[in-house]
Formats: sequence, C-alpha cells, structure tokens
Amino acid sequence: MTSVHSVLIKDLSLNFGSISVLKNLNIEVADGEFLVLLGPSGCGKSTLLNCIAGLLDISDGQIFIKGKNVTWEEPKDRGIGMVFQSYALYPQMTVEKNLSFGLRVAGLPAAEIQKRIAHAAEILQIGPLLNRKPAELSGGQRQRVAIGRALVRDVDVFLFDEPLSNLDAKLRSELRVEIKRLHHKLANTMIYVTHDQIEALTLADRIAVMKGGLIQQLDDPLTIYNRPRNLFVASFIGSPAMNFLKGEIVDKDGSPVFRAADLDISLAAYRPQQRLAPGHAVIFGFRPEHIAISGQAGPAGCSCEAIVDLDEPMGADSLVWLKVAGKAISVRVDSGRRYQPGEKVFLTFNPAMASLFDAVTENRL
Amino acid sequence: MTSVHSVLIKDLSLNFGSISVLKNLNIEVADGEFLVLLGPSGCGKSTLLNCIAGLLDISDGQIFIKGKNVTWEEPKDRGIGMVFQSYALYPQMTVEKNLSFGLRVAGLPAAEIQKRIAHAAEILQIGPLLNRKPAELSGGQRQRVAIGRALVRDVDVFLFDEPLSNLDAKLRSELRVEIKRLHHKLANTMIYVTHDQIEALTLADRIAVMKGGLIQQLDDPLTIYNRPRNLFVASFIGSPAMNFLKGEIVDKDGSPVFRAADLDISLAAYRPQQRLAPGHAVIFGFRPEHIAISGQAGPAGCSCEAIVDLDEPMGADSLVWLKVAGKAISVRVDSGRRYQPGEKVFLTFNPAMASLFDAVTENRL
Amino acid sequence: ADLEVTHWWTSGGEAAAAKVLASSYDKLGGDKWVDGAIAGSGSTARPIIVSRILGGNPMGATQLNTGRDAEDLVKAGLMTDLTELATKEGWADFIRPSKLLDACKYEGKIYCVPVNIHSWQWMWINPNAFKQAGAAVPTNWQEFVAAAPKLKEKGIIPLATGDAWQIDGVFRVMLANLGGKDLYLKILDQKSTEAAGGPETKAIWQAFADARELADPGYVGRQWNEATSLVLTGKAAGQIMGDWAQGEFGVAGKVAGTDYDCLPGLGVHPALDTGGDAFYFPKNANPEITKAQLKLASMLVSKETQVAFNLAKGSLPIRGDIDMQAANECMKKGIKILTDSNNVLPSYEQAFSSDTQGQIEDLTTEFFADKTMTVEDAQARYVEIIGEAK
Amino acid sequence: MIVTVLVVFVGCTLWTVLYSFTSSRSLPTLDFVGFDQYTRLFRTSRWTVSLKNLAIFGLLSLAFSLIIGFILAALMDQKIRFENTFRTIFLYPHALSFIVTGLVWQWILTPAYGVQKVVRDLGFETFSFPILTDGRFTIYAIVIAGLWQGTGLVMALMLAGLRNIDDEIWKAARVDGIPAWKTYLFIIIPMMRPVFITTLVIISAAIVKVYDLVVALTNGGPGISSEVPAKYVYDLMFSRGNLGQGLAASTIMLTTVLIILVPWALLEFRPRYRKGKIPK
Amino acid sequence: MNSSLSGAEPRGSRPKRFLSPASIMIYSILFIAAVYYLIPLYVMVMTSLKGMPEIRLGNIFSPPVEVTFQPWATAWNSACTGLYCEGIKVGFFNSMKILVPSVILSIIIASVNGYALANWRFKGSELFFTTLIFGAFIPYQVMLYPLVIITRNLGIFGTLTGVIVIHTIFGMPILTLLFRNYFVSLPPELFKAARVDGAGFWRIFLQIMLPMSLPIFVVAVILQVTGIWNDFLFGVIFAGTKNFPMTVQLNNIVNSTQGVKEYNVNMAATILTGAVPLLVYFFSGKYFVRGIAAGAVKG
Ligand SMILES: Nc1ncnc2c1ncn2[C@@H]1O[C@H](COP(=O)(O)OP(=O)(O)OP(=O)(O)O)[C@@H](O)[C@H]1O
Ligand SMILES: Nc1ncnc2c1ncn2[C@@H]1O[C@H](COP(=O)(O)OP(=O)(O)OP(=O)(O)O)[C@@H](O)[C@H]1O
Ligand SMILES: [Mg+2]
Ligand SMILES: [Mg+2]
Repeated sequence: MTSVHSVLIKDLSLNFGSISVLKNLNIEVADGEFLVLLGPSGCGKSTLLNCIAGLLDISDGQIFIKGKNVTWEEPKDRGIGMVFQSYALYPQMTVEKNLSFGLRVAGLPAAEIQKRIAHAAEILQIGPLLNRKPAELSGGQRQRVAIGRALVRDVDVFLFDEPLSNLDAKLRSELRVEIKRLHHKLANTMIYVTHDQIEALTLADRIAVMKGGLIQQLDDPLTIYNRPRNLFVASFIGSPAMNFLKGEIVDKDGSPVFRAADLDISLAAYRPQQRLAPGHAVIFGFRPEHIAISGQAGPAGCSCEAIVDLDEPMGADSLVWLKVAGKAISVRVDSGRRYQPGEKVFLTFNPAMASLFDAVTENRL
Repeated sequence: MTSVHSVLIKDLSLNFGSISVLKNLNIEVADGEFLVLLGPSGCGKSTLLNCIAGLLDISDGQIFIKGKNVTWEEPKDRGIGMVFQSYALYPQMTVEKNLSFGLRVAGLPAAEIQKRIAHAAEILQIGPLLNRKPAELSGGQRQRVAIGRALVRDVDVFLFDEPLSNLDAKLRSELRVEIKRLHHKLANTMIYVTHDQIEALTLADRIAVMKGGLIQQLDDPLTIYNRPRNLFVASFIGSPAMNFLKGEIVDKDGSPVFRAADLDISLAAYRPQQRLAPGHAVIFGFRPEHIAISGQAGPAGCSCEAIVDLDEPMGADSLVWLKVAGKAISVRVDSGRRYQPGEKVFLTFNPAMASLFDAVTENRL
Repeated sequence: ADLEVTHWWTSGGEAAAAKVLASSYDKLGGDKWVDGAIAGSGSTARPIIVSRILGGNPMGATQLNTGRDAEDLVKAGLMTDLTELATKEGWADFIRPSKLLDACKYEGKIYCVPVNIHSWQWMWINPNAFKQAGAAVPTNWQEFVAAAPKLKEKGIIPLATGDAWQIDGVFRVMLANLGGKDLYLKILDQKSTEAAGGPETKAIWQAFADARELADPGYVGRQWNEATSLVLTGKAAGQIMGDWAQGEFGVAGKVAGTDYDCLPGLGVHPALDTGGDAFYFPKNANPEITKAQLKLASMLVSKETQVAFNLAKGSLPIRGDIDMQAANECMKKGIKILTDSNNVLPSYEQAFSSDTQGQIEDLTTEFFADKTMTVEDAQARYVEIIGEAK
Repeated sequence: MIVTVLVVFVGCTLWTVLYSFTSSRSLPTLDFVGFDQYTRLFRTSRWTVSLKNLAIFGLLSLAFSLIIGFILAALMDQKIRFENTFRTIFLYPHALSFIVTGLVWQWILTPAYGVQKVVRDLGFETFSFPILTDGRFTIYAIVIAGLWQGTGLVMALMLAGLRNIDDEIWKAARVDGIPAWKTYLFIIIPMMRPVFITTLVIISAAIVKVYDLVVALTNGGPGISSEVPAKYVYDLMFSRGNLGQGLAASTIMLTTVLIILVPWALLEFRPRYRKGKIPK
Repeated sequence: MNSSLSGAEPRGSRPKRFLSPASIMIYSILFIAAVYYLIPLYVMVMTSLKGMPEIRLGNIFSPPVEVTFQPWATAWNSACTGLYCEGIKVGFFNSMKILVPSVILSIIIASVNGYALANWRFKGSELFFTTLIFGAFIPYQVMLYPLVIITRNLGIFGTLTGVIVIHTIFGMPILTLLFRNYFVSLPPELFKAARVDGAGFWRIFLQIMLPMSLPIFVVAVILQVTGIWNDFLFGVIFAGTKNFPMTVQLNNIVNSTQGVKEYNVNMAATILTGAVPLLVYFFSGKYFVRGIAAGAVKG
C-alpha cells in the first residue's frame, strides 16, 4: 500500500527545545499529486517541508518516500529536489555550474550531466542564460534556475518553499502558470509551501491548511473554498475575504433561519452536516461573490437593505463595502456600475453557497 | 492657476550622475485628489516621491505645493507627511514618542501634541498601542502608526511609498480599505506609490503609469483599465494580464476585421481613435474577462475554436488557459465549471472592450 | 625647582650610580631630582628624549652620548649654553683628557657636561671557569681563543655576548686592540678605505669570525648585564664589554683579581678610548629651571660627585686631580693606562655619525649571526661604509 | 575634523615624501640630494632583508590567519556547546599588547627555558628547536607569535561573516548532496568575499606596521635576520639620526601600500548604487 | 496504514549526535586550538606564582610547587622602574586618565563621522573616506616627527590633551569605517522619516541613530580600549612625564634588569598591565562578534 503514496508522513512531531512546532502530523501524498501547504506565517509550513527534505531531524514519527523509510536518510538520498524562496543560488557560479554542481559532486558522467542540463534548460527556457551569473538574472529567471536545479536531480518529489514570494505580482502569476505546466509535464509529486491563497487554489490538487503546527483541513481547492471545515480555514482562504455575521438559529415556520440583529436569512437551502438546533449561537459566513446587490428590494426573507460605504474598483469587478447588521461586509460586483458612498441598496444572500459555524467550537455545522 | 492644484510639478528632471532617472515630468494634482504612481520596479516612482518630499535635490524644474514654490524648501517646511514601505518607525521610541517626535522637534506646545495624538489614535484605532515599542507591534499595526506619524503633522499632502508591500495579502486588503476611508474622511491630497495594480485601481482617483522615468498614461482607473493608451500600460495593468494577439487589419465587406493566422475577429464594434487602415500590422489585446467561452460554436465571425491547456481555479472564478492562433491566452470563467486539458471549446470575443495597438509604435489605435 | 632628568641607566650598577647623583643633588637643597629613567638601550630612550626636546616639553637635563648625536639639537639652538659656568669654574683646566670637553663644544661654546670616561676596550673573565675546565687562565685574546674548546666541553660558554650593540662592541675592541692605534686612527679619523680594505683589517675580521664561534646560540636578545651575570656566575668564561660592566661585579659584591679578572685592551695593546656619558641641558623658558640646571652641571663635575659616582658606575672620573684610592684593581689599571696620552683613543661617537655607527653595527651583527657570510664579503661592505662616512 | 584628518594624514604623507629627498639628519632640513637616499636604501642589505622578511611575514600571516581564522570560525559555527568559552579563548590574545606577546613567546621559544628545554627534559636530549637563535627561522617565530595574537580577530570577523549567510544556501547544498567541505570551499568562501576583503584590509594594515612584536621578540636579531621595514624607519629616524634615509624608507612603504590599496579602493568604492539607499 | 512497515522501521528521534565522529573531531580541533591559545597565558600565570629558585630549576610549563603571590605584590607595589620602586600602580591610574577620555572622544568623533559619511552627502566625502582608509596603513613611526611639530605648535605637546588628541586621530580610520558601514546598513527610510519630521543633523544622530547603534559601539569600545591601553609609543612621547601610561612602567620593569631577571615579577606585571583589556574582552566578547556582524563585514 505504501507504494501508492509518493510521500507518507506518520505521526510526525517536531520540537525546538521545549517548543512543539509540529504536532503528530499524518499526511499521505499520492504519486504525482500536487500538495500545497498553506497557512499563516509561523504555522510550521517550512518546518514540515524541511523535515520531509531531511534538513531537520524530527522528534518523533516516520517519513516514507516512494515506500522507503527515509526518516534518517541524508537529504541527497531521499530522492527529493527543493526550491527556496530566496532562490539560494550559488552566487559565484554560472547558471550552468549551479545546475551541474550537485551532479558533478555525485560523480555523474559529463555526458549525462550535459543531457540533463539541456533538458532542464529546454523545459524552463533558460538556455540563453546558462553562462550568466545569478546576479545578472532577473528575479523570475533566478527562480527558474532554482527550479532547474531541482529538475536536473531527476527526483521523484519536488519540494517548494514559497518559491514565488520574492517576485512581483505579475511575475508571480506567470511563474505560477509555468509551475503548473511543469507539473503536468513531469507528473511527479510536488509539495509546495505558500501563504498566498491564490497560488494554493490555482496550483493544488489538494491543499493542507495549517495553523499552529496542526492541519486544519486537507482537501481539494474547491472544497476548501466552498466548504471550509472551520472558521479559520474560511477566513484564511479567499481574497477578498469571506464576510462573517454573528447571530443565532431561529426556527421560522419549521425551517431554520439565521438571525442577526434585524436581519433574517432563511437557511432552507443550506446543507448542514448536522441538525441546526434553534437557539444555537452561530457564525454565518458568505463570500463577497455569493451575494447579489440591486437597486430595489427583492423577495422578502433573504434580502435586506444596506448602505454603501465604499466602492473599490478592481479592474474587472469592484468590491462594494456595505454596512449590514452593524458589520462591514463586502460584495463583489461587476465594475460596470459604480456605487456612491451613502447609496441605499438591497442584498440577496445565497445560503446554498454560505457556511455556518458554531460560534464556540468554530467548526462547520 | 497654481492655487487650484495641491501639488504641481513642472518640468522636473533628476539625474544621478550621468543616469537620467526622471525626464521632464509634468503633473498637476488637484486638491484632495488621490494620485497613484504605478509602474514596474526601477521606473522612478520612489525617486519622484522623494523629490516631492524634498529628500532628493532635483536637477531641473520646479515643485509647487499649495501654490508655494517649494523646490528648495526643507522637507519639514513643505507641508507633507510621508509613509514608508519599511514603516521607518523609530525602533527605540514608543508609539506615542514616534508620533510626537516631529511635533516636539517643531516645538509645539504639549497640549496641542496631546490633542493631535489623541485624534490620530482615534482615527487609526491605535489608542491601546501608544505605550508599546514598534518591535511589539504586528506589521499592520506598525503601518498604521507610520500613517499616524504623517497624520499628526496635520499637513496638506500625504506621500505614501508602497506602504503595504511588506504586509501579507489579507492585511494588505484590509489596510487598503482603511487608507481609502482615511482619504474620504480627511479629504487631503494623497500621492501613493505602488507597483500593485489592485491597490492602484481601488485607491486612485487618477493613476499615473510610469516607465523609465516617463509618465505613460495619467487617467482615472477605469480609463486606464479599459482604454490603455499603449501596449505597456495595457500589459502592466490587470491581473490576470491582458491577452495579446499579433495580426493585421483586413477589410471584410467594408468593415475592418482583425486577422491572425486562421482567426478573424470583426472590429465593427471597436471604437478606434483613428481610421483602421487595411494591411496595418496591429496587436489585438483583450482581457480574460472580456471573452466568453462555451462548449458549442456561437455565431460565426467573432467566435473560434480552441483547446484547453490548463484550468486554474482561483476561488470565485477560474482562469482557463487556451491555445488560440498559436498563442496561449487566458479566459476568466466562473469556477462552477471545470475544464479539462485537451478539451475543445469555442470562444466569443467582445471587440467593444478590446484594445488595438499599432505593432510598431505600440500606441493605441 | 623640580628638575626632571632622563637617562637610560636602569641596570643594577647604573641605577646605583644614578642614585648617587640624585641624592647628592637633593642634598644640595632647594631643587629636586625627578627621575625619568627609560629602560632599554639608548635606542629606546633617544627618540623619546629628542622628540620631547623638539616638542617643546624638554626635561631639565638628559643623558646623551657626546658627539654628533646631540649636534643637531645644539645646532637648532635647543640646548642651554654652559660656557659661562665652565669658564668660571675652569673646567678646561681639570677635565682630562681634554678631548672630553672638546666633544661638548660646538662653535667654541660648551653645551654638555661629561660625567665619566668609559672605554670599550676591556675583557672580563672568570678565572674559576677556566680552572674548572682545566685550562690556563688567559692573559690575552689569543690564549682565550685557545682555551675555548676545553670550556665548551665543560658546557661553559666561552664568550658571553648579547644584543646587536654588544656584538658591535666586540668588533670595535678588536679593531682598537688587535689592529693597533695606527689602524684605528686611519679608519676612524681619516676614514681611509685603503686601511679598511687592507690585510690588517682583514685579520681583524678573521678574529671576529673566530669570536662568533665562541658565543652560545642563546645570545639573541640578551642584555649586556645578563651576559655579565653569566660570567659572574661562571656559566660563561669571558665577555668583551666596556668598563661599565664593572658596576655589575661591584653590585654583586665580587672582588677584582679573585672572583673576576680584567684584560684591558684584550691583553694585547693597552689602549683605551674615552667615550663616556654626558649630560645635556635643554633650553627652558623657566629661569628657575635654568638655575637648577646650572647647579646640576656644576655638581656633576665636582670632585665629590665624581668619586662617588664613578665608583658606583665602574667608570673613570673625568678629573685628573682627584684621589681614586677606593678604586679597585681594574679601575686602577685603567687609570694607569690613561695617564699615558699615547694610549688614549678617540671614541666611535666622536668619529662617526650615529648613522655610520648604525651601518657598521648592522654589518657586524649580520656577520656575527650569519656564519655563511665570508670575511671577504664583510670587509668589502665595511670599506663601502667607511668610504661613505663623513 | 575633516581638516584635522587631512592635515594629519595627507600632510604627514606629503611631508614624508618631501623630506625623503633631503639629507636631513636628526632634524629636518631642506637640503635636497635627489634620489641619493633611495640609492643607498636599496644598497643596504638590512633594508632588503627587511623587505624580504615583511614579504614572508606578510604572506604567511595573511595566509595562515585567514585559513586558521576561517577554520576556527567554521567550527564555531557548528552550533557547538561552550561557544562563548572558545570564542573568548581565541580572542583574548588580541587584548594583549605586542610587548606582552613578544615577551611571552620569547620565553616559550628561547632554547634555555622554553619548548626545547621542556622536550629535552622529557628525555629527547638531542631535540633542537632553534627558532629564535638561528637567523634562518626567526621570522617564522615572529609569524607564530603574530598569529597567536591576531587570528582571534580574524576568527571573529569570519564568524560574523558566516552568520550573515543565508540559511537556505546551506539547505540547497545539502539537498544537492554537496559535502560540507566542498560547500565551504566552492560556495561559502566565494560568497564571503566582502568579509575577506575587510579582513584583508585590517590585517594588511597591521602587517605593514609590524614593529613592536619584532622589537619585543627578537629586536631584529640574530644579526639582521628578523628586521622589518617599520623598524628600519624607526631606527634610522630616531636612533641613527638619519631622517632622510628613514623617510625614504617610509616613502617606499607608503608607495607599496598605495599599490595595494588603490586597486582595492577602486574595486570597493567604484560608484555603485544600493537599492533604496541614499548614496554614501 | 501498512503496519508491517512501521513496526520494524526506525521511529522517533535520531540518537543524540554529540559523540558522533564529526563532533568528536570538531571538539578535538577546537580543544587543541584552545590549548595553543591558552599556553602563553598559562605560562604567564604559572610563572607569576612561582618563586625565583623554582623558576630557575623547573620548566616553564610545570605548575608551581609553592604558590606565592609575592611577585604580584612586588609588581604592583614595589618593582623598580629606574630610581623609583613603586611598581606599576602609578601607571595604572595614568593609563586610566589617558584611556577614558581618549576612548570617549574618539568614539564620539568617529561615530559622527561615520554617520555623516553614511547619510549626508557632502562634497569630497568619498575622497575624505579614502584618505582615512589610507591613514590606517601609515606606520605610526612615520608620522611621529610631523606630529611632534604639530602638537608643539598647538601647545599641547607633552600634555594629557596631546596624547588624547593623538589617540583620537589614530583611532579615526578603522572606527570611521566601522561606523560608516554600520550606519549604511540601517534602513535609510528612518533617516528620511526623521528629515520629514523636521529633525536636523544632530537631532537625527542623537535621537534616532545613536539609540540603534549599541552593537557597533561595543565593538568600537573594545577596539579602542585594547589599542589605547596597550600603546607605548604615543604615551611615552606625547603624554608628558607626569602621565606615563602603564606600558611605560611595564617596559621599564621588564627591560631594566637588576642582576637576574625576575621573571615572576615580569609576568605578574605583564598580566596586571593586560588586565583591563582582558576584562573588557571577557565581559563583552559576546557582543563583539555580534557587533562586527552588524557593522564591519557588510561591504
Ligand atoms: N530553529 C528554530 N528554533 C526555534 N524555533 C524555530 C526554529 N525554526 C522555526 N521555529 C519556530 O517554528 C515555528 C514554525 O516556523 P516555520 O518557519 O516553519 O514557519 P512558516 O510556516 O514557514 O512561516 P513563514 O510563512 O513565515 O515562512 C515558528 O513559530 C518559529 O518561531
Ligand atoms: N542614489 C541613486 N544613485 C543612482 N541611481 C539611482 C539612485 N536611486 C535610484 N537610482 C536609479 O533610479 C531608478 C529609479 O529608482 P526608484 O527607486 O525611484 O525606482 P522605483 O520605481 O521606486 O522602484 P521600486 O518599485 O523597486 O521601489 C532606478 O533605475 C535606480 O537604479
Ligand atoms: Mg517559511
Ligand atoms: Mg521604490
């Protein structure tokens, strides 16, 4: 069974002195899967990646790569390649040397080295750069070389530690696409650390959302986006962020309704994981794009009135900020129509796409 | 004439040694306007801002603030406040000391200082932080204090140099909204440097897109987004980026048509600034959201066939990458429907929202 | 007034001698001797002294070698003129040999006070060491060389020496005593390259080459009084060193003739040079100080001081008219030799600039340390130096 | 302050060069003699020996202090225990004056008391360690003592440099399977170029000026075998009353320094722009 | 999960590697090096605790059979330096009188210089800086004569002021380099922010830059204390008789032999003389590397 998993992490724990940074993690990564580790700064993403790479000695647990127990192997023998946020290119070597250094140290024949470099250069389109030094490259080129260095190692598993964080937005989105394409082409396993949810959502086959050394949710992007398992995941994923309203469940004509201040939203269309008991204190979460806005009132029950606070045009669409039940919420609208601060509008919620969380445990209901 | 403008820059040039960084710039910023300077790294944005602040001595030209020629004034006498990317808080002083430093230097009476700090603290909600040192603050809090430092100076013009670049995406969007609100509340002139177009689009009354020390276009955000004046502005603004196809104008039944390889797009709905001469080599640019995608062929003429290359889900919507006329283009679609690589789809272009550029001068046609 | 006196007399015998001066001066009343000893050899102290005089913060009085050393300072008008005092007290009448006072003169005026006569041309031996090695106690250099193998066998260092200037001294002594007065004068006075390149000089270099075989390897960095103490304790058999070495024997309570013996002029030519220490009095703005300076100058040449001081230092007095009954065997030998003016040699300091002396010192020490350097090479360079000397 | 510095450093330099063409003896006089002092200088074997010694001392000190300093720093950088203790031990000699260093090492190396005696007392009667007494080796004794005193500082500089190196470089090298020594040799050392340059400047400045150590340890002997240029300058100017000669020697020294310094200055201070900084 | 795999396989943390071959090697090299560095100190301390007879007989590495503190007392109180036999204690206070103002003055000036060079462009600042660096290479001896003449003309030759000024000047090159590099490495925005706030040259320096510069100040203090305390030449020439520093006394004790060299006293005097810089190193060595990392090694 282990052979189906490219990377298997069992009961992994890691402490720095008395601080426990990773707590009993279990992850299985399928062969060829693209797994993204996502979480706020300091949650232990890099630490986990370093454990997999063998750059940190773990405190407890086991790590298997391609069915082989590599818990105590040296990094170079684990069949992994790694790409770093700061590129970590050897500054005084040319790109070609950077790519070939590890291979030469490993004693590969020159012809083989040449072949691999040529192959990597072609895939990453860095052929013309081979004789330059890292200082003479742009950020994007550097990152490509860093990927190339992992590529030439001809490994089963690629590990990326925030490879795009140091690039500007435009380059970031370009390289994101390239990495995705690379994954399609090579079809090997990739584990990718980021704290940028757009990267996570676009690249991942599955996303592991981490917080405080624990995995909060491990699912495919759409599930994570649409059915976050708890309040943390819901608030962490999505930009612009999900809106939250505090309130309680009340029963209205036999079907549950979310009530906050003077606002009632019917939850008939919501698919709860458990029965929604009336009186339950809950948090109602909905994304800016799952709410409709209009100049006149819609059908009663899940529509309400609000005052425009701010209108943020973002190119293709705008984000309109409104005050609802005393809270500021954002709504994503087409940028064709501008809203003026103070304007009165009406909202229609779509409970089917909303999320409901227990106000105490913060878990999804 | 000068009195209507809050900031007026006339023929400003700046050289560092023999390198000319700013070339004969002219900008007028109206009273209360929010001007964003946008451009790639190294284009001279910070340099321009530093010139306005008086932190760099200009080589030629004049700068007026509130009608007063301040070209040779000291920074403190220009009536400006400045906020830096790195916060630039004085690390050894408490927040309160940080805020009051400039006022104490200016010799304001203690009561007045107290009043101003209280005011700024209230606006920025940093009251509880006043006795902390910068090291004890989060990134967002630091940036708020940095803004506060400009605020207490009670100045006419606020200068921001990429104030949000060091923050993570979530905080960034929060503070963006706060800055916008601040501007609404204070209504003083703000000049804001960024290389993030979302910030530019959401915040600006007008955007100055810069490149190589020259202003490429100075317009309101929607105009910049929808009617970029040249290829650079078009490609720089918008994320995901605009798609471009190279081709030429041909005449088809008396109306101009864009032709690239086997693709014909009617330009009848396009509003050119000049006559579209057949045979003219042009670049056709269109944004990912201005193109429709469907499983079956639409009306002939501005629809065509394409193969799905990649599907990038981004939460609310997805970006689908396709090959058209030998080029990769991206299309923004609702994330409800996933596309498989290799799938065959049909596209419908909307020429009214497209942009057409001369292939040589790269200016809008 | 407080009179600061700088000097580099810090070895046992020297310090005792300095103490004599200090206490006699203090006894005169009124003024006070403030000691400014700077340890090390003259080369440590001299730059300090010179730069202080130049820097306008002069001491009240300072030891300096007579000769061309101080000439520049005198020339620059930085020294107190003592002529008036000297004429009044009639220095020229009692200072013997008269060359001593000449060394203090510049353009007819007197600028320094010689305090003693030092001669280089002495060899000190420990008779017990020879007895212990079963060798005859030598009476001259040749015998000394002959006895050396036996000494070595016993683990006794034949010739104790040390720092560069001590080695250079060995050569000076050989030039004067093995070469004879004529050769010495030709080279020193006439700067004759012919004499310097001649066979007589070559013989001296040869003897010097013998001497380098007699030293132990540990001589490097050894101070002269440490070398003396080697002789004194019988660890070494002999030392070629000026008469100031006697002060060390005195301090150690050794008796000339029994505990140690002296061979003036290496037992060959009994000729001695008459170098010596002198005191200079840098010009000072304060008239009080000037008064105190003159008082010290007068005291230095006085009979009582001369006796007490020279007994302590082991040097000879500058006056021919005093009673040196208390002097020991060796000193008496010296006094006797000097009474014949034929035996009086000029000193290096009077003949050569310190620059030239330094060049010779560099050459002799290099030769002494580098046993691969031939006598011919050394002599050739010697000729060159003499040729350039002014 | 600027004036002071200009007067002192530039003024003194010009003064030195000017008077090196005169026949000044104890006191400076403007009596020009052309290049006489220089001709004599290079005919003087003590000067040529001094230059040779400086070259030997300089090269060996540079090489060994860099190598040893770097190795110590590299070892200290291995997250070892007692780092504070080791660092203090390596650094403390730097707190002592050369006089002290010279004295102690003279004692340890002198055949009569030091290493040689100790080894002989252990039964190796023929053991000979004449490093202070044989003119062929004395300069190496000075190197040993100099290294003892100076390597600690180099270690501190190197350690500081190592601490400034991005952690991810190490990780990348480990993933690439590059052995530690190769990582140091081919990656880390080239990355530490600025540190090496700073260190080089600091030790070269000290090497050129080496004086006290020689005086305290050997006083140039035996013979002239361990003479150094600074001592020649000092002796000629002050003990031997030949200012002109001493100044000619120092002019040569200054010229040599200039030859070393100018390329370095050009390299380090050529106009360059550090992103986001007001140029200095 | 596949239990057959996990059972036999290694689990848990790697065994502590403190005694691995690699670390044994590291520690032994460090240990050997430490021994090499400690031997001279050991010899000094041991010798200073022995009586003269024991020194003459025994070897220098053996510990004292009979510990005596007499040499220390002698060195401090009664060792002779020339005519006076008052030990080196006189020099100690003189050295202090020279050290404290010199260190303070030189660091103040160098830090202002470094700050000005790093943050304020002025005409010729590059040239000024290069000259300073060049100054670091000039042998002191060369400058002695001109300096004597200059200080004489200023009327400060042979005074405490004189020697303090000299030390300040000679400390300038390296210290300025250190401070400049440090200030360059501070974020320039701080400086800009302060200017916008209206602070001038001095206020920025005193209120913004200084409080951030502790590490580099530690380095500067260490270097200056070491250099000035150990100086002999300037002290003896420029300080004047009344102010001879401790090193002068040490030199006199060590170099003026009265009969046999009293090695034990010499060593005690040596250690006593080195005590001040040694203490400074022992107590602030930790900050030294940190300070250097912050300032000195950034190009
Ligand atoms: N060497 C170390 N010693 C002690 N604690 C450490 C060490 N390395 C990391 N930590 C702690 O472990 C936690 C996880 O760090 P890690 O670098 O894995 O976070 P991350 O998720 O990668 O954050 P970022 O997004 O900022 O890179 C942090 O709280 C950090 O303080
Ligand atoms: N002090 C300087 N000396 C020389 N060139 C400089 C200096 N400061 C800036 N430049 C040059 O001026 C140009 C503009 O720099 P500037 O810092 O204004 O760019 P920017 O648009 O703010 O970039 P970024 O987005 O990276 O902050 C750059 O090409 C830079 O190399
Ligand atoms: Mg990380
Ligand atoms: Mg900028």
